Amino acid sequence: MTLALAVDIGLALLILAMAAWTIAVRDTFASVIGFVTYGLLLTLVWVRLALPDVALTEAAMGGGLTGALLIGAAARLRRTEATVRERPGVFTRTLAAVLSATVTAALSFCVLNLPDPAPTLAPGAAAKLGSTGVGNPVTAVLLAYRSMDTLLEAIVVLIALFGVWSLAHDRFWGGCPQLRTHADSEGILAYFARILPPIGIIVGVYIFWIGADFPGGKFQGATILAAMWLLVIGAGLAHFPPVSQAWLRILLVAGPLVFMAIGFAGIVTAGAVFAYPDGFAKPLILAIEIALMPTLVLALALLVAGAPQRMPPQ
Amino acid sequence: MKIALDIFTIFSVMAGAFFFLAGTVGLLRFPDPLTRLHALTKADNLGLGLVVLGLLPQTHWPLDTIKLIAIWLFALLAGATVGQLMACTARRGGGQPK
Amino acid sequence: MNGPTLFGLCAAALIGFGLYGLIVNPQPLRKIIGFNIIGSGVFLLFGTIARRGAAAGMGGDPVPQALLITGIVVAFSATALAVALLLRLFDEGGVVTLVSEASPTEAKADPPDA
Amino acid sequence: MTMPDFLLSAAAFVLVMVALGLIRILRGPEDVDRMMAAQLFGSGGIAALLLFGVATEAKAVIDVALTLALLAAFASVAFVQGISRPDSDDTQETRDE
Repeated sequence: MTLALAVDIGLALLILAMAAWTIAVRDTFASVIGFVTYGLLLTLVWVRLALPDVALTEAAMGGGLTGALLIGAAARLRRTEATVRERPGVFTRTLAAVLSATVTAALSFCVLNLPDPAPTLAPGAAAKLGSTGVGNPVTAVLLAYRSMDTLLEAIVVLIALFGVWSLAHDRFWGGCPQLRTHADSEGILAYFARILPPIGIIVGVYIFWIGADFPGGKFQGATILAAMWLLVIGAGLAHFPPVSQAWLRILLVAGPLVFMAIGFAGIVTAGAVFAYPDGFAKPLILAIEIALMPTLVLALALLVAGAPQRMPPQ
Repeated sequence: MKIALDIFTIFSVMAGAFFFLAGTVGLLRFPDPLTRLHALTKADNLGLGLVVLGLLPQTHWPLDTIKLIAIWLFALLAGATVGQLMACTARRGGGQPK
Repeated sequence: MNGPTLFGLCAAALIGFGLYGLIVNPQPLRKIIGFNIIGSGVFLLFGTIARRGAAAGMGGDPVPQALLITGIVVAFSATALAVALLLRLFDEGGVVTLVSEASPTEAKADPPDA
Repeated sequence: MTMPDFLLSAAAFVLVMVALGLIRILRGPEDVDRMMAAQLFGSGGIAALLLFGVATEAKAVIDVALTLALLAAFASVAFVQGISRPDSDDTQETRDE
C-alpha cells in the first residue's frame, strides 16, 4: 500500500512539474512538446484512479489528435511566435500569481472538505444495468441513462467543425483542408502509413466493439480511426475530400439524426423521449453507436485538418 | 514449471528495466542528438520488448498474449520510423537552433 | 492522505498553474495550452469525485466518468476551433499577439523586468 | 516477494527511469532532443502500464497500453512534419553536412 501511495505522490509531483514547465518555458514549440508529455502523464493518473474508460479516451485524444493539432499550429506560427518576447510586467504577473494561488487554495479547501461518505450514483446505475443490455456502466450512462448529453456532445463536435470550416477564405469555400506534408511516397513515413493503418483500424473497431461490456466505446474507437486516417493523409498517400461533397455531409449529420430519430420514437414506443422499449434497448443502443461512428471519425479528423485551404483539382 | 516461468519473468523484466535505465542514462549523458537517438531506440525496442517477453507467461492466452505481442510490434514499428525521421531532422539542424 | 485526495489537490494546483499561464503568456497558442491545462485540472477534480464514488463493485461512479469522456471530446473540439481562429488571424494579419504594438503605453507603464 | 509486488516495483522503477529522462525536455538544447525524451517517456509509460496491468489483473489497462503503442509515433511524426518547412531548405538536406 505504501508503494502505491509513493507512486501516486511521484506521479502527482511529476505532472505538476511538467505543467509548470509547459507554462514557464519561453519557446512555444517546446511548450507544445511538454503538453504532449503532460497528456501521457494524465493517462497514467487516470489508470491510477482506476478509471480505465477515461484513461482510454485520454490516451487516444492526447496521444493522437491533440498533439498533431497543436504541433501543426505551432509549426505554422513558428516565425511569429519567436518574435513575441515581451511578457507582462512584474505587477501583472504578481497579480496573476496571487489570483491563481487564491483559486488553488479555494479548490484545495473544497477537495479536503468533500462530503464523506461520498455521494454516488453507482448503486443506482448498477441496479438498472440489466435492463439496458450493456455490461459497461459508463456506456450505459452515455447511451441509456443520460443519452441526451451524448447527443448534444455529438452536435457540439459538429458545430465546432462548422465553425472551423466557416473560417476558410471565400475563394476556398467548399474546398479541401490540407495538412502540412512534404513526404515522398517512397520514404519511411509512407511505408509506416501503409503498414500501421490496417492494424490500427482493427484495434479501433475492437475498442469500439468491446465498449458495450468493457472499458472502451465509440469515442475512443473513433479517435483511433481518425488518427489512422490523418496518418495516411499526413504521409501524402491520400487527400482530404472537398468539404462540399454530399456523401461527407450526409455521413456527418447521419449520426445525430439517427440518434434523434430513435430518441423521439421513444415517445411513441416507450412513453418518453430517449426511452427505449423493453427488450429493444441493446439493439437500439447499437444502432445509435454504429450511426455515430462515421460522424465522429470524420468530424474529429477534419477538426485537426482545419479550414479548407485549396480548391479540389478540376 | 510455474516456478521456472516465474523466474523467466523476473529475469526478463529486470533486463528490460535495465535497458530503460541505460536508455535514460544515454539520453542524458550522450553528447549529440544522433547518439542520444541510439540510446532512445535501444530502450524502445529492447526495454519494452524484454518487459513484454517477461510478461507473456503471466497473461491469459490468447487475447491478452496477442495484445502484448501487438504492443511490442507497434513499438518496434514506431521506433524504427521515429528513429529515421528524427535522425533526418537532427542532421538538418534539429529544428530551431538556440 | 489517500490517492483520490492527493490527485484532487494536484488538480487544484493544475488549475492555478493553467490560470497563471493563461493570463501571463502573451502568445495566443500558449494561452490555448494554458486553457487546456485548466481544463485537465477540472477533469482531474471530476475524476477524484468519480473515484470517491466507488461503490457497487465499480471502480468509480459511472456518471461523472461518462461526463468526463464527453468533456474530453468537447475540450478537444473547442481547442480545434480556437486553433483554427488563431491560424485565420495569422493569415489575415501575419501577426498573432494580443499585446505588442496595440498597447505600447501599457508596456511603458509596466516595464518588463530583467 | 510475490509476483504482483515484483511487477509493481518494476513498473515504479521504469517510471522513475523515464521520468529522469524528462530532464532532457528541460535541458533541450534542441527540440529534437525534447521530442526524443517525450518518445522515451511514451515507451516507458507503455511498459509501466503493462507491468501494472498484469500485476493487478486489470485487463483494461492493457487496452490503454495498446492504444498508446498504436499512437506512439504520432506526435513525433507530426513534429517532424511541422519542423521541416516545405517552402525553404528541405532540398539541400543531405549535402550541407
